[in-house]
Amino acid sequence: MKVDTRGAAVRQTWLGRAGATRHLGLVAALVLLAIVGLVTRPGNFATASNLVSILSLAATIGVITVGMTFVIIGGGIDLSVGAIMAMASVWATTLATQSYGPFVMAVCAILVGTGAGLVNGLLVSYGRLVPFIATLAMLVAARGLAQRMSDRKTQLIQGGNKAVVELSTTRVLGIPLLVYIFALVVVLGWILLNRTTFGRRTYAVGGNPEAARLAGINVRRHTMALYALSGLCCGIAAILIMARTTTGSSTHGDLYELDAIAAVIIGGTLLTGGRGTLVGSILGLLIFTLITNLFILNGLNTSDQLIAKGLIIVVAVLLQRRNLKERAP
Amino acid sequence: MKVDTRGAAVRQTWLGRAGATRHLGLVAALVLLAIVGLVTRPGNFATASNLVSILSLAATIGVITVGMTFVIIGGGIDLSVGAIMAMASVWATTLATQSYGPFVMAVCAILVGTGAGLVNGLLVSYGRLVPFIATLAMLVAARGLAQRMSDRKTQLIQGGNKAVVELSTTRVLGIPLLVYIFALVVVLGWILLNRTTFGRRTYAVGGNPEAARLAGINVRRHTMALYALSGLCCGIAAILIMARTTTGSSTHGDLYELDAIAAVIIGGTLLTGGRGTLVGSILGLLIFTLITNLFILNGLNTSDQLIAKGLIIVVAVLLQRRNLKERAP
Amino acid sequence: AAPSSAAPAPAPAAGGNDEPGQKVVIGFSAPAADHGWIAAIAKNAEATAKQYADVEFKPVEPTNDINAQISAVESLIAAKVAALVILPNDGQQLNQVALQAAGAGIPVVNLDRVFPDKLAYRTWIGGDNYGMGVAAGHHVGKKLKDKGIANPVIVEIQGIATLPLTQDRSKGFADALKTYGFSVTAKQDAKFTVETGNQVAASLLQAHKKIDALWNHDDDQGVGVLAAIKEAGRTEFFMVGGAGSLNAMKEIQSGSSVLEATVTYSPTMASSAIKLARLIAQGKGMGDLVENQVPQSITLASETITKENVEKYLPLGFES
Amino acid sequence: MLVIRGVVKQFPGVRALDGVDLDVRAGEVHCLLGQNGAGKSTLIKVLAGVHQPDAGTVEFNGAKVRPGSPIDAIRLGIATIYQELDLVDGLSVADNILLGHEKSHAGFVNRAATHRAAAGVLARLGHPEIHPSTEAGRLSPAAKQVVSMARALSHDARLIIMDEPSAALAHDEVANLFRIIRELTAQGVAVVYISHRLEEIREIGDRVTVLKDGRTVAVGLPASETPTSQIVSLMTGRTVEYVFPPRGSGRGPAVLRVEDLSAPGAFSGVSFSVHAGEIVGLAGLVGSGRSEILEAVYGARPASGRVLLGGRPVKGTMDAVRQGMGLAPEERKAQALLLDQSVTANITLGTLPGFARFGWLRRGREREAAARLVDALGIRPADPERPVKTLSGGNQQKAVLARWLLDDRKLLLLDEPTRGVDVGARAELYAVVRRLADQGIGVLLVSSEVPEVLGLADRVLVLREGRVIHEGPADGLDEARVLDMIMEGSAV
Ligand SMILES: Nc1ncnc2c1ncn2[C@@H]1O[C@H](COP(=O)(O)OP(=O)(O)OP(=O)(O)O)[C@@H](O)[C@H]1O
Ligand SMILES: Nc1ncnc2c1ncn2[C@@H]1O[C@H](COP(=O)(O)OP(=O)(O)OP(=O)(O)O)[C@@H](O)[C@H]1O
Ligand SMILES: [Mg+2]
Ligand SMILES: [Mg+2]
Repeated sequence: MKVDTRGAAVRQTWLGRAGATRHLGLVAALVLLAIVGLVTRPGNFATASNLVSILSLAATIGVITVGMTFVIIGGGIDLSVGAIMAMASVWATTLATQSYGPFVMAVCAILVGTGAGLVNGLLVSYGRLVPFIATLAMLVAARGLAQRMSDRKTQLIQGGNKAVVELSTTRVLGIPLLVYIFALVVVLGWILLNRTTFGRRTYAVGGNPEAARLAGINVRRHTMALYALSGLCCGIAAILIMARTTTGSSTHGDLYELDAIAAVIIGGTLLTGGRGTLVGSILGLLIFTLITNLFILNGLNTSDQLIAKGLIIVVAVLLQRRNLKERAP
Repeated sequence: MKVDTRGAAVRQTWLGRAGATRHLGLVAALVLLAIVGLVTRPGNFATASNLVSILSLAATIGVITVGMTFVIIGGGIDLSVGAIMAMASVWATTLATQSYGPFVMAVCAILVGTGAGLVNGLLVSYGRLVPFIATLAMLVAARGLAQRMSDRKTQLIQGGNKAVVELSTTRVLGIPLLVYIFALVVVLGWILLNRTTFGRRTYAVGGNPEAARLAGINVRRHTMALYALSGLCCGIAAILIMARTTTGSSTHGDLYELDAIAAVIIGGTLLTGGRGTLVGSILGLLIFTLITNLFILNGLNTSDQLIAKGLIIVVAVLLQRRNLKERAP
Repeated sequence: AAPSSAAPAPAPAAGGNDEPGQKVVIGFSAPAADHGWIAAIAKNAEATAKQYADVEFKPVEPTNDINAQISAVESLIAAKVAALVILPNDGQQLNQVALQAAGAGIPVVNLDRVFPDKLAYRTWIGGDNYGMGVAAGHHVGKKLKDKGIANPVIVEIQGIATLPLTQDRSKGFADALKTYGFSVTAKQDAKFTVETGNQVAASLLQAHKKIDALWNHDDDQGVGVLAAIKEAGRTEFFMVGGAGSLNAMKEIQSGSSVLEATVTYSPTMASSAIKLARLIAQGKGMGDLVENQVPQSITLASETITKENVEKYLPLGFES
Repeated sequence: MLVIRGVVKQFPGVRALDGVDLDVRAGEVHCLLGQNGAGKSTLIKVLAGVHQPDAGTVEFNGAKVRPGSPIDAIRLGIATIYQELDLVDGLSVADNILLGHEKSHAGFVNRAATHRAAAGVLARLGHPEIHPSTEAGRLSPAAKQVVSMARALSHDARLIIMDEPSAALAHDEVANLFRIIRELTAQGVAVVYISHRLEEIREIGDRVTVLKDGRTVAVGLPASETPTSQIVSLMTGRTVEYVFPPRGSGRGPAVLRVEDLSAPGAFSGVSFSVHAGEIVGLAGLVGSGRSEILEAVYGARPASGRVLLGGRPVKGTMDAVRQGMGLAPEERKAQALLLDQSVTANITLGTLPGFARFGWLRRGREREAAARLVDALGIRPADPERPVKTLSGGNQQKAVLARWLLDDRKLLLLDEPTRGVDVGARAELYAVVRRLADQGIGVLLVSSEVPEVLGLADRVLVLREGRVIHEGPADGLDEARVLDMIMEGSAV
């Protein structure tokens, strides 16, 4: 039968797309940027230390992007990520917490992050607030709390707790530990999204909450779990930023929400939920990081950087669009 | 027939809601805030000059909120509003532009705003970029351009062009001209949204673009017009901010996008488009402005302000939610 | 354009320090120039560097994100520059990467916001935030005392509240006022921009129907503060500014403004920092001093500009 | 007036139209028949300017046309009622009807005229009770269908295309629709009518064109003279119409007991039970509360009274699913499908835990099970990895049903399960449902097609205004009797 053979043909293209070609546009953009780097700064760009530096820079916000990907695929949005990270970093570096040593500090950051995420989740799923508003409120309140707790001062990690800082300074195979943590979070996130019922349900809840509900999924509890997961990622990110800056501060993570959301969306995830990939988000994030790195290497002035960044974003997405041939909004 | 009676019953509730009770939650929140103001600062809050001051503060971002309401109801989002306003204010206050006098300055601001909005619209509807990304790119690029054009300096409005500043200082019936401009924009926006085919089609394009297309609406052209309209509002806002601060600067309008979007959403407009009211957005905006005013009147410090603001947002929306009894996401 | 006024051409210094020496690369990292003062810092640094044929100036992306600034400095370390001039977003948070530079044998000139760890920098040069507050406090206190006002309403508009420099300025202001038996009635923080200054001032003026004195930490946001004051038609008080922008000086000069003084925090320090970095990299000392090496720390004095002495300062004013 | 020759439309991987011919004369009702996925909707979308054909010609009123967009088609005088309800939920009924050709002056909407025009068309459709200012999103599916029709009628069209307009309508509504169609054709308007209900074709159609796998296999057969068996065999290659499987032998213990279930405004005092191995049908008018009862039983809608599954009370939807219920809801797009996801992901959504160990998906088993059902229900194209939104309407419906056929459910709730499903596939579906019942599952069936209820169910509950007015074995009932009961006392 006709349909049969053609069906098979479609399936292959489609499968193929899911694999390699799906992110072709993003990969192409990355490659282009890398070529620009090689041409403009041949001696600096392709060095191991620069690549490590790019990954270290990407790690903190990368971990946050993983959580954000889940929330957005699940049909929500989380504006509070940067603020939650700041609050977790402050809480974990108060004198009181520091007195218990580095392990408790890390646990503290994770608990604070997850707790704040849980509050977001409660507000969204049981308080029935629009995610934008609930997490905006959290953004504002968490920054305020972080400022209060730290008395607006930057809190240094003390000598006895250098173990935290060593995540950034200790290298294995030349790569700082925090890059490994980032990679681990990405891998675990990928498995959770693509290989478990939790991931499958995330797509369902984001794509059609009513259908998910009628299929017996506890949409509210799942939504809550998604925000808690995002909060957990913020807690982990707080540990990484503490390691990198040796401090906890209420100013950490300013505007991370915008960067993380942008990375997720450039990666092809729809803001309306139900669709998207983690790999795309990470590629999107790397594009942003690479842009920043190239600017640093080339010492462009800020104004030109901004203009160039705007153009690059448009071109990167057009490249991707061309590849996916999606429909207009 | 049965359908008859039920249909009618539904209709009445709906009509009633559309009229008075629809914004009851927001109005209640406003009244509550006003009471707080009266109780805590009886001598300062309810003075004519304070009320005028609140309206003047709300005017700039209010004009932007009008445009944002259209874009969001139309199913989009515009992150570039603050940056476009900044760019328009800078362009209108360059020495070259200023040499042509206040009228040309105003026209320049409006043209620059509309032009940038048009570019957004082109990127979204013909370039088929996700609105979030297209306008994010515009945000970044417009700030960069504004910085370049102004050489990062604050550009003062010169003596000969004080007519611009007089929008802020000249008062009719005790109210500065710029408040009248704000009111005019709101009224025109309301008429456009509720009494014209353009408004009807905005709801259609946002609510169900496919249905709109099938009904013979040129969805792309309409989408483009929405972003241009938002840009136009940014241009008008640029004139107001120039009047208020006597300057054009690349730092104007920082984070306006977040405030405007938050006001629109608190006002009951869905981020997914197709539903919402302009009155709600304006009420949402006034709530934010009132909160800030109360904080400063009472001399709260920023950290406490932030915490309180987060709580107030949640409470205001819960009040409204209780009233609307909408479905969970 | 600015540097011609802000950074005077090097006068032939004693000891011939301006004579061309060994060629050095000086790296420079500062926060994003979204503010007149910071913009002046970046420009002064660049302009001064250009005046020396033996200096290659290597600025990196200014950013307000700590994480990115760390990366930026790392890239300069990797490029093995001869000296680094760093104005950190936050001294504490960049301390570690500065230590890394020191570890790599690169001398760091710490500009303005200080690293807590002395090992992290070779020389610190910066303004005196506490002293700035003190200067403003004395000006306000003395004037009100002279007028014989008993319980004056003193209002303070700060910059970004989370910056240590803001907290230092406020403390200096309060301490100086205390010596006159006065205290600050109300304070609010703006964000160093014209617009935020305008917004905060508009509401503060509503909160206080009668004000005696107002100190605004920053002349950039001061433009907005002045606009709000004019719009409200308030003239019953006097205002003191901060930093010393050209605008503010012109206002003071006019004599018709509520702004009657400003306390300096001059971005010329960036020019000096580049000069210091060059000297350190070339192993020279400061010609006027006896020592063979550049000193470990230099604190600029905060001066008070009033109508009387404004002529002298005008050439140093920066365009905000 | 409309002549189509050799139209071809290629989608990525599927040739939806592969050389279609069609002649429509002024004033006739031309029926388009074909199995699910035959290409009917695609053909009318080509006519309506939604899709551009890859090859072939379209002649309208003697002139070659090539509608590049819906606007062009509307301007030519072609109006369309689409298969998927496409209303804007946030707009009022009147605004929906006049969307794109608003009654306006210089851009300002004339609200009174809009209201009048909308009320006029609705009255003409026999639904004056749908108020023009009601928000469209709040209407029942049936009322939405009426509004869609009203929109098509509001254009002064020469040709009106109706893609399964009766799928969401009940018996009396269909009669109403036919009255309108006759009025239109009397004025010389041509109607292209698509339906899977052959008796409707026979009643309203003048000529019939049959599509199979994207080709026309018969053009312009006279509707009244062509034997049903011939039409069916043209479509499917077989000769069946409604073939209801033989009823089961015994019924087991009660699986579901519903006691005094009431929801204000929807239904009240509903009590009944469903036994293992039994199919219970709910008959009633649109709006008689059948869907609401199903949802209440499923725990998806608040109601007072008791619902017991196997003797245990059901607490909410999650509990219902856990205890072994499954609901195939009425609106597949809004309530059932994840349009962007694959057929497999859609099919396994309800029974996901069965394909997982400690939350870890066993994708091999999942794919295998889905492939089995795609095969069993004849979902085409037979590709489980295809996104569901690229399937035809009827095939999407089969995917919805497949969701609950994967494991051993105790009770299936089927709300209009055959909506948009073609004749051949219906027979397969009936067989599947009966086979499940024979395995000891209880089935509660809602259908607006009375013959379907009578033919498939063992026992029938007749509902009127939210109350059960008759309960008894299906054997003792005929269609006329049921219609009598459900209409009795109503305004019709
Ligand atoms: N947008 C699309 N992308 C890919 N394939 C499509 C698309 N739309 C339809 N198809 C395919 O085209 C074929 C014809 O579909 P069409 O909707 O025309 O069928 P139909 O005859 O209307 O069936 P039904 O009776 O089920 O509504 C089907 O195989 C379908 O999967
Ligand atoms: N959310 C709602 N708001 C207002 N009215 C509603 C709502 N949902 C349903 N109705 C009304 O309740 C009545 C019952 O609708 P319902 O669709 O459940 O009936 P039904 O017997 O299942 O008929 P159908 O065959 O159309 O499914 C309809 O008249 C509809 O207008
Ligand atoms: Mg179809
Ligand atoms: Mg129903």
